[in-house]
Formats: sequence, C-alpha cells, structure tokens
Amino acid sequence: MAEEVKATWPKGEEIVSALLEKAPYAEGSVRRERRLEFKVPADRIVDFLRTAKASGFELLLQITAVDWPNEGEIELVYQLFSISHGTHAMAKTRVPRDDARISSVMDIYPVAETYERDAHEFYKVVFEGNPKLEMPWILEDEDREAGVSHRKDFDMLGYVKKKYKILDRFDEDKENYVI
Amino acid sequence: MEEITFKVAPESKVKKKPSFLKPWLSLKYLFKKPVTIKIPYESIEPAEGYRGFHTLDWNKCVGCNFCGQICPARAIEMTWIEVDGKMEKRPHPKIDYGRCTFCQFCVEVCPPGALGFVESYMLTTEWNEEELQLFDWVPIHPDKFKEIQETYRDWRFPVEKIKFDKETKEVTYYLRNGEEFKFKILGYGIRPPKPPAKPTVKAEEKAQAKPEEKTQTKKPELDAESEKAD
Amino acid sequence: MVDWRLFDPLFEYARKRSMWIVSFCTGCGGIEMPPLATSRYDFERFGVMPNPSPRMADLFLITGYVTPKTLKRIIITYEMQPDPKYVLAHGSCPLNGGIYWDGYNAIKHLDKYIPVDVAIAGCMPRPEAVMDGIQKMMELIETGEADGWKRYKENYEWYRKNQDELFGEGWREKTARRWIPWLMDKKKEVKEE
Amino acid sequence: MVSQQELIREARENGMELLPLEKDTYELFFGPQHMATENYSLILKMDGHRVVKAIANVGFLHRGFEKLAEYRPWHTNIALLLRICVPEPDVPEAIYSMAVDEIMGWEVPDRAQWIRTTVLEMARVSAYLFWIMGLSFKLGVYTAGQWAAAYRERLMALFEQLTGGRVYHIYTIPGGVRRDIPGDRWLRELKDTVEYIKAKLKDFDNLLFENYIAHRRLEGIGVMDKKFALAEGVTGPNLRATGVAYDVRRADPYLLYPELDFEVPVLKEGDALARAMIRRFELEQDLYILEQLLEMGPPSGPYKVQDPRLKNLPRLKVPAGDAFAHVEATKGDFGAYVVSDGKNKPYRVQIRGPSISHGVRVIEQLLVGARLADVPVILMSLDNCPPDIDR
Repeated sequence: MAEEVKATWPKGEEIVSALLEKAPYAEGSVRRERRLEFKVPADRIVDFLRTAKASGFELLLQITAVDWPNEGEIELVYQLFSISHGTHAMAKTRVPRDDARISSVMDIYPVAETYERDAHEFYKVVFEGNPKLEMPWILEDEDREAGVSHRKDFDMLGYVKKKYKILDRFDEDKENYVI
Repeated sequence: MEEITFKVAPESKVKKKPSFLKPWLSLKYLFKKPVTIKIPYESIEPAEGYRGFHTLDWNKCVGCNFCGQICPARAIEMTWIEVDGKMEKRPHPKIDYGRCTFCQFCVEVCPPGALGFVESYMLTTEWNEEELQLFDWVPIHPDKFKEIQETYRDWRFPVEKIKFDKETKEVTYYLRNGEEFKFKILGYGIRPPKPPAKPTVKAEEKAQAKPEEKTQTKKPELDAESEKAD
Repeated sequence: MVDWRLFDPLFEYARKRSMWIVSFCTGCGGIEMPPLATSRYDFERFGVMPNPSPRMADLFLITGYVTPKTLKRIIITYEMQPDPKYVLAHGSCPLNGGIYWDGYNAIKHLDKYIPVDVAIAGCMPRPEAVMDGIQKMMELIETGEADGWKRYKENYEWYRKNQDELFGEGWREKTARRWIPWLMDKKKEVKEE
Repeated sequence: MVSQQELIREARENGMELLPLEKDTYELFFGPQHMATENYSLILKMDGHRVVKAIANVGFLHRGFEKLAEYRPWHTNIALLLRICVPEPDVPEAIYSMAVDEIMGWEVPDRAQWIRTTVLEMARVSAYLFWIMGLSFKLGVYTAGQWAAAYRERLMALFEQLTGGRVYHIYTIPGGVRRDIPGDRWLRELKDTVEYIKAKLKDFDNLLFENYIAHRRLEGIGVMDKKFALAEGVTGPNLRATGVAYDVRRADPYLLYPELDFEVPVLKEGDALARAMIRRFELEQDLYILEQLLEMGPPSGPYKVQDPRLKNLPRLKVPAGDAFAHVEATKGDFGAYVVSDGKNKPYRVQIRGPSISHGVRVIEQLLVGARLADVPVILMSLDNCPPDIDR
C-alpha cells in the first residue's frame, strides 16, 4: 500500500531529494502523503536537523525514545513538521542502549530542551549540552533513585508491589490474563 | 511555499473593539429563567445507554473470561459460586467498582451477551470496610436490577448492603426492595476450585487492609444505621 | 466556664450548611467541579463553596486518582485545614487504584495516608453523584459520624508511618528544599565569591 | 497616557532587561493548590510584584500512560489514553485510533469519518466553552463563565446520548466508532444546540470579548513573536496569534476537513488579547463547521470497519510498524506516535500534548517581567493543560 501512495506524492520526493543533497549521510523515503521518514546516524543528527530547519522544517513536535532491548539500541525519533511544505517528517536515529548519549539539539530548536528532559527522565538518554537534565522533572527523587524508567526491562508490577505494598489478587494464574 | 490553501480570516472579523456600554447589555439575563437543576427536589435522568453499573444473566454466562481479558483495569475476577448448595457450572465475573472505569468493553466483547449494563450510576457510601463491600459484587440479573430501578427511580445501586462472611465465604445481598440473596464463593480464577479446603486462594480483603481501631469505632453506628434502613 | 458541648447540635448544623471546599483539583474529576460550582448544578445552594485557602476550608474533595507527588501536597494541605475537616473521595481511583492499578505513580488505597469519610463510585462520577456525596456528607456531619479528622489524630502514628514508608523519611523538608539549587542565580553566586 | 503593559512591551521589544537582578528577591510557590493552575506549579522568583524568574514544576498528574499502554490490549488503551486531555478527551482517542488505523491499513468507513469529525468538533466547542469559563473567572467576569459552563452542559448531554459517557467518552476506537448515532432526534438536538450557542455568542462578545476591562487586562501581556513561537514549538491558536497560519486541519488534513469550509484566523500581536480573540473566532468557526456537517448529514453505511479480527478484541494483533497522527485540538497540535511489533499490545505509544511546550519553556520565558496578578491570565491565555505535560 505504501508503494502506491509513494508514487502519488511527487512533492515529497522533491523535498526528500533536496534535503538529501545537502545531507548525503542520511537516508530518506516517502511513507505516504505528508509523511516523510529519514534515517540519520547518531553523530550527524545535529547537522541534519540544522539542515532540515534551514530547508523549511520549522517545528519540532516531539522527541520520542523507543527502546529496542533485543537490538541493544534506543531509537530516537525527532518528529518534525514543516509548515511551509505541509508535511510531517520523522528523523530516526539509534544510540546504543548501555551508553545512550547524543548531542543536544537545543540550539537549533530551543524547545528540544523540554523533550530532552523527558527522554532523559524515562529512557535515561543523556543529551550532551543540555543544562537542565538533572533538574527535577516529572518523577520524584525517590522514584528516580529507585530506577523508574519506561525502558522495557523495568519491572513495573514488581515495583508497584514493592512501593505500595499491595497483594494483587490475580497473581496465582497470571498466564490466564492478557495483561 | 504553495499548495496549502488556507483561507485566512480577515483581521477585522477576528478582532473586537473594546466597549464600555456593551457589557451592560447582559443585564437582560436578570429576567431569564435560571438553568439550575435544584437537585434534591428536581432530578435529571441519564441518557439512554449511559454506561452505568453492570448486570449479569447468570444462566447465560459461560465463564469464558473474555471480560476479564479486555478489562483495562483488571476489575473483573472470575468467581466460582455456589447457590443453594449447588455449584454453578461456570465461573461468573465479579466486578470491583474500586477499579472499574465504566468503559463497558466487557459488555461489548461478551460472546453470549450475558453481561450488560444499565443506566444507574449512583453509589455513595461511607468509607469503612463494611460499606465498601458494596463496591465489589457479582452483578445481578438485569430484570431484577430494572425492577428495582423502576420502583425507586433514583438511579441508585440496587443493593443496600453486602455481608461477607470471611470464614464460610458466604455472601448475602440485601436488595433495596427487602429481598435477600445468598450465595457462597468457592474460589477465584477460571479453573474450578479443588473440592477440599484451598489455602492458595487469597481473598481480596487483604488488599483493603485497614487499621483495627477504625473498624471498631465504626461498627456500632453502622449497625444502628442498617437497622434503621431495614 | 461554659460547657460548649451543649451547643454541639447547633455547631454541627452550622458546619453542615457551610462546607467550604479547598480548591485543589487533584485529578481528572476536577473537570466536573466547574459545572458543579456554576449555575447548572450550583452547589452553593448547600453552602458549599470553593475557597482558595485551605486555612478556611472544611471539605477536601479528592477528585480522582492521586499521584505520590500530589499526595505530599494533599497531606500538607489537609494538615493545614482547621478541625473539623472532611474528605470526600471521587471515583474508583482513590478506592482501589482504578485503571492505574498497575501504574507506578498512582496511590492505590488512599485511606492508608489520609482518612476519608465518603466514597462515590464512578469514573468519573456524574455531578449528580457528587451532589449525592455532598448530601451524604451533610448527613454524616449532622449525626457526628464524619470523624475522619478524629481518626487522623488518634491514629496519627499509623498514618505517619505509611506516609514515611511511601515517601521516605524527612520528605517534608526534602520537598521544600528540592528547588532551591535551581532557583539560585548562578551568576550572583560567582560574584559574591 | 502610556500603560504599564505598553512600557513592558516596549522594553521587551528593545531587548531591555527590566529588573536589576541584584535586588532582594523572594520565592513564591504558585500552585498546585491554586485555583488558576489546575494541579501544576510555578516556582516564581519575585521582586516586589514582578516575576524575575519562573520555573515550571510539573508531574503532579503523571500516571505513566505511555508505560501503562504497553501492558494493555490495543482497543483497551482507548479507555486509558483519553485521560491525557480531560477537557477534550476525544482528541487522544482520535489520534491513537488514526495512528492504529494507519498501521492496520484500515480504510475507515465514511459514516465513521463523519461521526469522528462531528465528535471532534463538538469536543472543540465544549473545550472552548470551558476555556471561556476559565478565562472569565481569571478576569473577574464571572457571569460569562457561568453561561459558558451552562451551555457546555448541553453538549455534555449530547455526548452522553451518543457515547454513553459524560466526560470520558471512550467512543472513537481503531477502525471506527463504538456505537451508531442514536437516531435523527440526536441530529436535531445537535442542530438546536449549535444554533443556541451561536445565538449566545453575541452575549459572550458583549460581556467578555468586547469588554473594555477585559481588553485592558489582556492587552500587551505575555507577548510572543513569530520567531520565538516557532522556535519554542508553540502550536495551535497561540501560534496563530503570532502571525503564522498553521492549522493541522489545513496543513495536514485528516478526516472530512478537506471538504469543509472554514477560515483560519491569524493575528500579529501575539499577546494574550490576540490569543483570546483567535479562540473566540475559532469557536464561531467550529459552530459553522458543525452546521456544515449537519447539512451534509451522516453518510449511510457501517460505522466500523468490517474486519473479522475485530471479533476477538483481546487478541487483536496489529502488524509491526509505526505511525504518527496528529489533530488540531483547541490547545494546539496533539500528536500520537504509535509503534507496534506485531503483538496484541502496543510496543510504544507517545502522546505529544501541546502544553509540553506552552506549559514549560514558553511560560517560563513569558512570565519574566510580568506582574503577579497577570500570571493566571497569561496561563489561561495560553490554555495550558497540565495533564498533557505530565501524561
């Protein structure tokens, strides 16, 4: 299905090829109408976003971190939106899971500071150059110390039992429940 | 660049001029009928199909646990029940209103259509262990529920009091119209309970552990009230 | 010396008819507060009124789920309220965790941390149900059964223990000091040195 | 006479530092127990009645939705995620459903699209009325707030008939909607309500939007310019008030919006007054859209995708893939990014609420130099919704 739509949005192809000319290290494709996708190596993400901003992607909507423990990587998805082209674009990059480090894009999109704080809090990604990473964000200190995160290996139910001291009534035949 | 066809509104339409006099025009509302619903004396009814409390046709229920699987809050627990000394062939869902979000996905997925809901939504209790029993029940038959609702027409929970005997696991529903309804909980889970005494089954009362003092102070008052109500 | 207990029925009646609410929207139920407070349901008819300061309030509405971070503020606010004070809990979440039963950041049993007098079912409760809860609360106040504040005093050690277990010892001071390093003007510090 | 606000604006435009930082300052904890903040806290460093520095303290409403969603079946997440935006819960429902539809490759039937559009527009109207209420309470024009809350009840009643829920509708699901329209009576009632609220708009104008006092209070506070707004990721009416014509309904059309006719308001001032005016005009436009939708009438056909997989909701598997969907909410650009790995539960759900930019960095910068009395008004004019930030 994606192939059909690809052909019907030549404007997207133009945007992608124009952007890739300036940033040859990235890969780009058109998903469907108004959805572009770029794959960028982690060390060039700052350059790429600078290029992207210069070529019309004014808004950074979110930085999403996705944990892929089997591959040992954390994927960072920079959700960009271009008002002038009217298209959304995802810039995907991957950092190793054990040592999740990437440089901050604060000086390109100042709002990234907030998103980076969020990703740091829940996925323990370190954004070099962001001064507010250690500032209290959503979680309380005791939760932070206890290692609450949204990574896949965080045992939420175990933590809940430990923290709130509840006995869950469904423990015995857990396999019978979807959750 | 191009292509996006925004129809931008002219500024004159968007902007408003400040005025000293216009706010006074709203004085006309002084002579209008108030919209207030005077609640103890007047009442409004929930719309048809309002997602309220559950009902369960015990004969139709096949104990498939689809409701338990879809429940986002895991409020549903399959319960093995004995009525009049006879065990029901299949487990029935027991719903905890301390968790239920009234999304009614359970009703949607119920294959035989045994689980249903009515528009009643009101359940107010004092916060103590005995009264909070009301929040955890095996729903009653829809006809019964509707009958009680028709009698009182105030959208309240049909059960006045639930008595749960921890030793014998006997549950008594005191319905609002004075009827009593007794059954025995044999066990939880989708597998049938083993006939002899089963230590593995944990009652959910543990989850609602309370300080001793509270229940002691509450008890006499409660009994007095329940007598009054009867 | 006047025996003030003689006037208790009068006091209880007055308390019942002038419950002021702490305006603290602790959860999603806060969205049903404006309809209740404004012309449509208008709980001012019962003498219930939202009030900015906890020092002048009687009734605390726990509108829905409570996160530990909010619970710290709830406890501080609750302790600031003068006696007698009453707590009304909305909906499923304060009772048994609600939809957040497995969530790491929602309180499962609120009565472990502060005493609650009345519980209302629903997610979220309709305004009529909240009104019903308020009426129930009025009844309980008149009969003197709404004694959560007394329980809190009597079992203070127990509540305090649960609170400390959840938040860690010395959480009050820690919470107050948490923001100080971030409020300091760093330039100024350098100058002073 | 030059007003104080104008002085501040001038000083800001010239890039002047308003307050000498050497003076003695004090800290003020604004919220969460405050009527204006809705369980959200601002830590203000004050000099007299002026704010020198502001820090947003968020997280009071954090429930970890994004983690919880990974433990629940696909459809069930609707009952969970809609709690992110309480004033208009249909928005998270719609974006999540749209993203899942895209991964599943479902073509949502026309009737479902019509219903979804209508529900979204109704949610917008009710959220704007809620916002009018909030603004009027912060400005001291209590009467307008009372009206707005009462008119919103009419929409709530309609929602109740349609979806079965008053506030939490749990209505839009992946593949369509949960119930059909209850009948022509509902459509007639919706029409009546739209006409009723439209007639009442004039009263709102008279009392609130053309009120001299309201104008004086809103004018010149919380000024943003275009460059700042774009850099800070400001979206929605707040961005439009700075002169950028950006509306997701036009820039990235979804549902039936390409077929509908409406005007996008754009103003250049970027202050609280401009934001209020934009919102007022959008309320009018939303009512106009609802009128058009009613004129169009719901197309016949199924209200749900006809897919055998929908029979077994707990075990419904969504093929591996990811999708981003966003809609224009009253607060701004609300987006959802959903990743699936082929199981019966989502692999990752991220909801992007507009307030994550408005409520943190934007407010921290807009408040510098503002007076304490203006803080609630600026917060309200940005239409900050704390659960968006905390999730």
